[in-house]
Amino acid sequence: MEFKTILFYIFSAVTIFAALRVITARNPVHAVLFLVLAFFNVAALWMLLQAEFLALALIMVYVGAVMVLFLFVVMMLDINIERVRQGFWSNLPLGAFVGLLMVAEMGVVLSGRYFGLANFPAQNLPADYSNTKELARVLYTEFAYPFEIASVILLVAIVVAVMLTLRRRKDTKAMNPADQIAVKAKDRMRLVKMAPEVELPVAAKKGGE
Amino acid sequence: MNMNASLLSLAIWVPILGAVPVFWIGSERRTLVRWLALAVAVAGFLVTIPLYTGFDTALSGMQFVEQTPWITRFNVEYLLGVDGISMPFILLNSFITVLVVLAGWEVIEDKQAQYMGAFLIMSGLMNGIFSALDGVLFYVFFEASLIPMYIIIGAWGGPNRVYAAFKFFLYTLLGSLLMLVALIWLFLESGGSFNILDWHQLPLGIKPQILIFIAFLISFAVKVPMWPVHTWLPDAHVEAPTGGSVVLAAIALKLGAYGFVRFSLPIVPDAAHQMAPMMIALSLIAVVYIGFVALVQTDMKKLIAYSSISHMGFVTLGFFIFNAIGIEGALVQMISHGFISAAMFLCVGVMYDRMHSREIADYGGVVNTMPKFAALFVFFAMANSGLPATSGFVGEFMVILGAIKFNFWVGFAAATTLILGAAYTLWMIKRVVFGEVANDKVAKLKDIGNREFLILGLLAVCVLAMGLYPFPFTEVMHASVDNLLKHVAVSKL
Amino acid sequence: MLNNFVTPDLYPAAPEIFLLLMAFLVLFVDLVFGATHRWMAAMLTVITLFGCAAITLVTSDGQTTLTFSNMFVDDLLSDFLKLMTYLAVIMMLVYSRQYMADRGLDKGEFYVLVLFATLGMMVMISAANLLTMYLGLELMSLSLYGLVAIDRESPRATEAAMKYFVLGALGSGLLLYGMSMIYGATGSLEIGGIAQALYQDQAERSALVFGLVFLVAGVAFKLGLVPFHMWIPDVYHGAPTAITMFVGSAPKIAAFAMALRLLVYGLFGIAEDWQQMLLVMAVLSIGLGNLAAIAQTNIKRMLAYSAISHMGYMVLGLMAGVVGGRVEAFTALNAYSSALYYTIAYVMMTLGAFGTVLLLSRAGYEAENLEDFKGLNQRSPWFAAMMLIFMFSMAGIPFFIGFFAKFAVLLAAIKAGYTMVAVIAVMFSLVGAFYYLRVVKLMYFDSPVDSAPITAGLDLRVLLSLNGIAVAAFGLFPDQLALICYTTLARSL
Amino acid sequence: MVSLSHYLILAAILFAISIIGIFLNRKNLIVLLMAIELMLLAVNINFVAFSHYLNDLSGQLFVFFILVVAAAESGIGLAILVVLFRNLSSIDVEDLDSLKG
Amino acid sequence: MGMKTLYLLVPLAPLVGAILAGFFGKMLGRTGSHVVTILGVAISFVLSVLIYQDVQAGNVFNGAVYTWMESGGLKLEIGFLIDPLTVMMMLVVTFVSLMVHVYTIGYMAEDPGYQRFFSYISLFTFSMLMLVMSNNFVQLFFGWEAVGLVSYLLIGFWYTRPTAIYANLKAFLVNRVGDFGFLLGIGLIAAYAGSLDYATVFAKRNELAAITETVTGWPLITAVCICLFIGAMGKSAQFPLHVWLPDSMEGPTPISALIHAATMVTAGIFMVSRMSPLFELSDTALSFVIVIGAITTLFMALIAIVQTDIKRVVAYSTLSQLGYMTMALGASAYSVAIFHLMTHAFFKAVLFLGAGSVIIAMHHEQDMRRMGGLRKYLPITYATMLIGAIANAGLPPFAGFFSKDSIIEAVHFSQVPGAGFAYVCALAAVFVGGFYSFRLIFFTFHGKERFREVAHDAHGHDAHHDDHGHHGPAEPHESPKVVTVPLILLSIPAIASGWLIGIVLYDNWFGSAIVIADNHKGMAMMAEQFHGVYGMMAHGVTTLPFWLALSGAATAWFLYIVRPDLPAVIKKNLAFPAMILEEKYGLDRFNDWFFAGGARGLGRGLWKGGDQVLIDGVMVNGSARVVGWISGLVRLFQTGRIYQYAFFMIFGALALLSYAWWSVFSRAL
Repeated sequence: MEFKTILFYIFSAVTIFAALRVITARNPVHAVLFLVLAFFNVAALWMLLQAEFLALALIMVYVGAVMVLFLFVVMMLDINIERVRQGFWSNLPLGAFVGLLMVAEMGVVLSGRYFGLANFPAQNLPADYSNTKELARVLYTEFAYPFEIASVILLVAIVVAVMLTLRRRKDTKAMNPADQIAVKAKDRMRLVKMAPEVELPVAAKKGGE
Repeated sequence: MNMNASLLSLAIWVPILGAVPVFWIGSERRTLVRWLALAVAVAGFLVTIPLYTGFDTALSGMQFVEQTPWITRFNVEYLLGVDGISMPFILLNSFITVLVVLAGWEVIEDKQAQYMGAFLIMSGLMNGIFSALDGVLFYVFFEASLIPMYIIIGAWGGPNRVYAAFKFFLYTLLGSLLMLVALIWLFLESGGSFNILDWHQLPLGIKPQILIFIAFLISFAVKVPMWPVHTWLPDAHVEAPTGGSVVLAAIALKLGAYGFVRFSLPIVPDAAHQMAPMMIALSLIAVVYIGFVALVQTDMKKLIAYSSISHMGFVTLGFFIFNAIGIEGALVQMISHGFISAAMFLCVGVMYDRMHSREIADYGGVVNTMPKFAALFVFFAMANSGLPATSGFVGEFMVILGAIKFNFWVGFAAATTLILGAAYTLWMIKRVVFGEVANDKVAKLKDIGNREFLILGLLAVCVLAMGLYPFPFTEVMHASVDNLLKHVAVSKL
Repeated sequence: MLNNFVTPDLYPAAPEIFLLLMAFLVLFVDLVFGATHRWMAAMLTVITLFGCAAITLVTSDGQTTLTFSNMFVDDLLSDFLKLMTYLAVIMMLVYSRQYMADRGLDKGEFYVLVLFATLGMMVMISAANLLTMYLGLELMSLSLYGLVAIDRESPRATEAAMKYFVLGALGSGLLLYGMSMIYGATGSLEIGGIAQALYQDQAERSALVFGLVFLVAGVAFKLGLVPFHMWIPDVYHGAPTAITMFVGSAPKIAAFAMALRLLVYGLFGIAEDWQQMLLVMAVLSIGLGNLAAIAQTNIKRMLAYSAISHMGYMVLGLMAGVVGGRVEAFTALNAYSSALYYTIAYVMMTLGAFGTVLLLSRAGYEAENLEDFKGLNQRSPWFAAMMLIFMFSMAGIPFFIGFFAKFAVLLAAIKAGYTMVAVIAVMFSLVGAFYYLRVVKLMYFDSPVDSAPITAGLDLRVLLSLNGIAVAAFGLFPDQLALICYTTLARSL
Repeated sequence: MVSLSHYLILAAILFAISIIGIFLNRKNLIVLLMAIELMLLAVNINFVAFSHYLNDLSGQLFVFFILVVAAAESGIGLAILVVLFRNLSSIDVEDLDSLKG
Repeated sequence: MGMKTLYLLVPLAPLVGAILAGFFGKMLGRTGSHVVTILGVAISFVLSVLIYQDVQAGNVFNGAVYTWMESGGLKLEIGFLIDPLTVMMMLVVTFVSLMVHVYTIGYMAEDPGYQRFFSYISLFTFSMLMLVMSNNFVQLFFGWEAVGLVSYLLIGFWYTRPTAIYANLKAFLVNRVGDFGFLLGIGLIAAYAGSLDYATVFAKRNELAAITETVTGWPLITAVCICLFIGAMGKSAQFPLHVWLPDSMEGPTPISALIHAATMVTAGIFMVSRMSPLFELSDTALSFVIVIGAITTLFMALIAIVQTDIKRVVAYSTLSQLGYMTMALGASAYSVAIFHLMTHAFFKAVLFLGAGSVIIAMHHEQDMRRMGGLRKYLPITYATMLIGAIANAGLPPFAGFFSKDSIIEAVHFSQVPGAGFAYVCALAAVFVGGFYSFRLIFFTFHGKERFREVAHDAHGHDAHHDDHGHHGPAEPHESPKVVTVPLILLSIPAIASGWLIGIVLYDNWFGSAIVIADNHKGMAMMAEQFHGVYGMMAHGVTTLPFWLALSGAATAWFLYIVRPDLPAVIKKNLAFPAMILEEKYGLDRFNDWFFAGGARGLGRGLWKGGDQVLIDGVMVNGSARVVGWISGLVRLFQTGRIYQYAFFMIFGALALLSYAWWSVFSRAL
C-alpha cells in the first residue's frame, strides 16, 4: 500500500466519522465544528487528487466564511439543546436501513468490479502543472458565462438575505431629514373656524325639564 | 351563398351565438331576455326545418355535409352531416328548446338570462352531437353539453341538487372518458383519421372490437341510461328544474342511444353481435326491473324518470336485435319518448309551479280544479303507457314485433311493459288526478293558462300526429337503417 | 494559451443580457426612488419583459446557435419557451400588482427577484451544458425561495420558504449527484457531448443509468412528480398567493425545458430507462394529485395537488417518445410536442385560476378558502364564468384548452402503446373532475357569504378576462398552438 | 493504489450520511442545512475525482461553481432560518407543521 | 260518393261528434252536445244499414285507406274489411250505441259532466267501429286499446269516487294483461307471416300451420291462437281475467249497457271469430278456449245468485253469457257465437238500461234488498226487463233461447278435448241462469215494497252528486220517454232477433268471413237438424236446457215469491259455499295480494335493495366513499414534517435506484 493510499484511508475515515458526528452531535455548535473537520479532510483528499485550488478554496471559502456564518447563526439563535435529540434513536433503524441500502446499491455499481470503472487510469500530471492557473484560464474564457451567472446568484443571495433580515426598528426615534425639509408651513398649523358660543347639548336640556 | 351547405352549422351556432346577447342583457331586463331567448330558439328551430324539407329520403349516406379542417395537427375536421337516423333528432331538439324557453317564461325568477342562455347553448351543442361526423368533434360536443346541464341542475334545481348535479356529471364523464381512449385508439388504428365514416370501413380484430365496444358501451350506457348505470337519472330528474328535466329526458338520453347506432354498431359490428345477448339482457332488465321500481315511486318526477329508463330500454333492445323494424322502432321510440317524456315533465312542472311539491301523496283530485290540464295529463300518461294512436305505441310496437321476430321470449319480456307501463303511469294518474280534492292546496289550484296550454297542446298534437301517421318519420330512416343493417351484417374480421 | 479562445457571440444571449442590465437598473431605481415611487420598479420590470420579448422575437432566426463555448443554445424551442415565460411572468406581475401593494409586499426586491428568477429560467431554457443548467436552476430556485419568504411577517410563508428551501436543496443535491455520475460516465458536461457519447456507445452504462436515477429525481422534483412532490402543496399553500402563482406558472416551463434538455437532448440514448421511471411517477402523480386534491378546503392547496396531477399528465407525453427501442421521428416529435402543448396550456390555466383567487382577495383578506368562492356567480357572473372556464379546462372538458392538451397527451401515450396507462389516467381525471366541479358548484349553486364588492383593479379584470377568453379560444381553435409546438420542436430537435 | 471507485464510494457514503441526516434530524433545522452542505460535499468529491481521472478540468470548475452556489444557498437558507426563528421563536423541525394535509 | 267514403264516414261521424262535444262542449251546451253526437251515431247507423244492404248484395270490400307505417318489409296500413261479419257488428254497435245515446239524455240529465259523457260514448263508438271494420291486426289493436281507453275513462267517469277510480284502473290493467298476450300473438304473426293484413295472413294459414316456433318449440299456430285468445280473455272478461267487469259497474249505467254488455266486451268474441281461419288449425287452442268459456259460464253465473246489487247481477250474468259465446268459439261454432253476441247485445242492453231506469226511479239506489214491488210504479221498465230476463234465461221464443240453445248444441257436438266438461257446465249454467234472471225480476219488481222502510245506513253505489241530495223514501216513478223509448226499441230485437237464426247460422250468411275446418263437424250437424224457427222451438221444449232454465225460474219463484224467508235460511246453512260465492272465489283478494301487492313489494325491493343499496349505496356512493377515504389516507402522508418529505424523496430515489440496478443487471445478464 503506497503512502497516498494510506492517506486516502485516513482522511476518508476521519471524513466519514466527522460526517456521522455532524448528524448525530447533540450540540449544533459541535455539529458545525465536525462539519469543519469534514471539510478539512475532504480538502486534503482533493489535494491527493491534485485539485489544489479547490482544496484551498474549500477551506477558505467554506470553512472561512460559510461555516463561520453557520456558527454565528447557531449561537445567535437561542436553541434548546435538550430537545434536539428527541426521537433520534427511534428513527435510526429505518434511517440506517435506508442509508445502508443506498450505500450498498451505489457501492455495487460504483465499486467497478463488474463494470470496469476501475479501468480509469490515475492521472499523473507534470510537476510544473498549475491547477490554479489552468482553472483560471478556463474560468475566464470558456466558463465566462457560468461565471457571470454565479455572480448573479451571489447577488440574489445578497438581495434575499438583506430583504429577509434587514429590519428597521419600529420604535426608532431617528428622524428622516428629507421629511423634515419637506414639511410645509401649512401642514404644521391648521386654523379651525369655530362658532363663538356653544349651545347646550339637547340631552342636557331635556334632562332639565 | 348556398344555404343548404351550412344548414347544420346554423343549427349548431344560431342558438349558441344567440345565447351571447341573452347573457349580455342580463337578468334585470326580464321581458327583453325572455323574448330574445324565444326569438333565438325559434330561429334555431326554423333553420332546422329545411333539413327535413330538403332531405332526400332515397339516399342512405350523409346529407348537408360540411367539411373544414379544424385541428390539422391531429387531422381533426369540422365535419358535419346528417342521415335519416340523426336528422329527426336535430329537429326534435330544436323544437323542444322552443318549448323549454316557453316553459321557463315566468317560472324561473332567478337569473333568468343565464337559465335561458344555458338552454340555448345546450341546444346548439346537442345539434352538434347529432350532426358531428368526426370523432373528436362528436366527443367535444358530447362532453361540452355536460357543462350547461350541470349548471342547470345545480343552479336551478331542488334541495338535493348538488348531489344530483355531481352524480350526473361524474357518471356521464366516466363513460365518455373511456370513449375518448377508444376514439384515439381508432384514430391511430385507422392511420390518422377521426372520420367516423372512415372508421365504419376499418377492419378490426375481434379482441380490439370487443374492447372498443366496451369503451363505447360504458359511455353510451351511462347516457341512455341502461341498467345498472341508471341511478343518476332519477336523481338528476328529480332535482333539475322542469326545463332541465325536459331536455334531459327528451334529448340528452337520446345521445347515448344515438351513439350506439353511430359508433358501436357500424364500427365494431362483430363485437356488437357477440355482445348482443348481454345488451338484450340489460335492456330487458331495464324494461322489467325498472318497471317494477317505477311502480313504487312516491315522487312524480322520479316515477317519470324511471319510466324513461324503462322506455329507453326499448331503444337499446331495438338496436341489438339487428332487424330493420327493431332499429327503426327504437329510433321512433326515441323521438316519441322525446315528446312524451317532455310532456310528462312539463305536466309535473305545471303542478310543481303551483304546489311546490312533487310528492304524489300531496295531490289528489287535481281534475276538479284543473280540468284542462288533467285532460292533457291523462292523455300524455296514456301515451306514456303506450296507447295506440299515440306516438308511445309506435316505437314500442315496432320493437316488440322486432323482438318477437328475434326471439319469442325476448319479445315476451319486452311486452310486459304493456302491463307495467300502464300500471305505474295510471296508478300515479289515479292518485294525482282523480279522486276527491285531497287538500286545500289542491282546492286552490288554478288551471293552466294560455302559455302552458300552448306548450302542452303542441306536444299533444305531435304525440297524436306521430301515433296516427308515423309513416313520414319512418320513411326518412329507411335508407339509412337499411344501409346500417347491411353494414352491420358484414363481418370486419 | 488563450489563442484558441474565441470571444463568444453575445447576440443569441441578447435577451438575457438585456434582462440582467435592466434588473440592475430596477435595483438601482428602487434604491433611489423605492419608498415613494414604487410603480417605477413595476413599470420597469414589465417593460423589461416586453423588451426581452421584443429582442427574443427579433433575434429569433429559427436556427440553432451555440455560443459561450457551447454552453448556451439558442434555437426555436428556447425562443418559444422564453416568450411563453415572459408572457407568464408579465401576466403574473399584472395579476399580483394590487395584491402585493395591498400587503406592502411590492418592494423593489420583489421585482428584482422576479427578474432574476426569470433570468434563471431563461438560462435553464437555453442551457446546453449541465453546469449552466444547474446554475440557471439555482438562480431561479434561490430567487423563488426568497420570494416565498417575502412576507417575512407571516409564519406560514416563512415555513413554506423553509420547506421549499430544504427540499429544494435536497432536490438539487440529487440532481447534482446525478450530473456528477453522468459527467463521470460520459466525460462531458455538454449536453450535446453526452448525447454524442451515448450515441457512440462510449459511455459507461452502469454509471450512466445510476446517474440517470438521480438526474430524473432532480427533474422530477422540479416538476413536482410523486414522490418528489411533497413541497408543492405546502409551498403553494404557504406562500402569498401572488408568489404561489409565480411558483406555479413560469417555472413549470423552465422545468419542462430542463426535462427536455437533459433527458431528450442529452440522454435520448437511454430513453427507455427514463421513460419507465417517468411512467411510474406520472401515474403516481396523476393518482395522488387527484386523490389528495379532493379533500382540500383551501383552493391554493387544491390547485397544488392539481398541479401535481397535471404534471403527471404532461409527463405522459414526455415518456411516450420512444416505442419499443425504435426511434421514430414522428412518434417522438408527437410525444414531446404534446408535452410542450400541455405545459403551455397548464400555465395558462393555472395563471387564470390563481388570478381569480387574486381577484377575490383584497387588503387584509385572502380568498383562498374554497368557501370564499361561494356565490361568485351572483357577485360577478362574468368572473364566475371565467373561473368556470378555468376549472372545466383543468378538468379536461371541451371546448377548452385543457381538453386538447389532455387529448394530445393521451394520443401520444396511446400511440406509444400505453393504452392501459391512458385508461388509468382518464379514470383519475374523473376523480379530478370532482374537485373542479366543486369549485363551480360553490360559485354557481351556493349563495354568497361574502357580499363585499370585488375591488380588484381594471388591469386585473381585463387580464383575467383575456386569460379566460384565451383558454376558451385556444380550445375552440387549438390548431395554431398545437402546430407551433410541433413545428418548434421539429425545428429544434 | 487509490482508484476512482474509492472516491466514488466515499462520496456515496457521505451522500448517504447526509441523506440519513436529513431524515433522522427531527429537531434542528440548522443540522438540516449542514446535512445539505455535506451532500454537496459528496457531490464535489465525485466531480473532483472524475475530473482527475478523466483528466478534464471542467469537473473541477463545476465544483467551483457548486461551492459558490452552496455559499449563496447557505446565506439564503440561514436568512430564512432567521426569519423563521423570529416568527416562530423556534427552529424545531417539528414546529413546522402548520402546512399539511 | 263511393262506398269507400261511406265506410270512412261510418267511424268518422261519431268521431266528429266526440270532438265537437269534447272540445267545444261548453260552447255547444248540453242540447247541442247531445244533438251532434246523436246525429253522428245516427249517421253511422243509417250508413251501416246501407252498407248492410250492399254487403247483402254480395259486395265484400277489403282495402287500405292510408299507409300507417312501413318498416323492415312490413307494410302496415289502415284499412277496412267490410264483410257480413263486420257489417253485423257495425249494425249491433251503431244500433245499441244510438239507443244508449238517446237513453243517456234522460239518465245523465242532471250530471255536470253531460257533454263529456256524450263525447266519450261517441268516441267509444268510433273506436269500436274502427275495431270491427279493420282489415288488419294493427288497426284491430288500435280499436282494441281505444275502446279500453274509453272504458277506462267512463268507468272513472265519476272521478271523485274512490271505488270508481279504483275500478277503472283495475279494468285497464287487467285488460292490459290480455293485451299483452294479444300483442305477442300479433308479433308472432308478423314475425312468421311477414304481414299483419288479415287477407295475407289467412292466405298463408297452411304454411303457418306447419311451422314450429323456433325458440319455444311450440306449434306456431297454437301459440298464436292462445296468445290472441288471451287478448280476448281480457277484453271479453273470461276467467281469470274477468275480475274487472263487475267492478266496471262503477260507471254510469248507459255505459254498462253499451260497453260492458253489448259491444266492447264482445270484441274478444268478434276477434276470435274473425281469426277463425287460424283457430281452426289448432285443436289445442280451441280446447283451451272451450274450457275457459265453460269455467266462465258456470262460475260467474253462480256468483250472480248471491249478488244483491242490481247492476252486479246483470254484470255477472253478462260474464256468464260471454262464457257461452266463448264456448261456442271453442266448439268452432263462430257464427253461433256471433249470433249470441247479437241477441245478447239486445237483451243485455235492455236489462242494463232497465236496471238503470230502476236506479233512476230509486234515486240512485242499486241494492235490490231495498226494492221490491216496483212493477206497478215502473210498468214499462218492468215489461222490458221481463223480456230481457226471459231472453237471458233462454226461454223460447225469446232471442236468447235460439242462440243459447244453439251454443249448447254446438258444445254438445264438439269433439275438442274439454267439450264434455263444457257441456256439463253449460247445462248447469242454464239452470243457474234461469234462477238468477228471475231472482232479479222477483226481487226487484215483485214482493214487498221494501224501499219505504229503508233507513239509509249506506248509500247506494250510484250515490253520486245528483241534485236530489237527499235520499228520503220517495215514491218511485216511471222514467221519462228518452229512457223508456230506447228500452222499448231494444226489447223488440230482444224478442225477435232470435228468429233470424236460420238466416244467420244456416244460410252461409257469413260466407268466407268465417272458416270452419272440415274435421269440425258441429255446425254441419246442427244444420242438418235445423228445421226452421218453429221447429227449433218445438224441439226446444223437449230438451234438457229448456227444462233446466224453467226449473231455475221456478226455483226463483219459490224462493222469492212463495217463501221469501227461505234464502236467509239456506244461506245460513250453506255458509261456506255462500261465502265463497260472495267472495267471488277469492280472486280479487288474491289478485290484490299477489299481483298488486307482489308487484309493489317487488318494486320496493328492487328499488330499495337494488337501486338504493346495491347500485347507489355500494357501487356509486361506495366508490365515491372509497375515493374519499383513500383521499383522506393520502393526505396523511402530507404530514407537514420536512423529514417525512425528505424521506419520501429519498425513498423515491431509492426505488428508482433499485429499478436502475435491476435494469442494469438484467440487461448485463
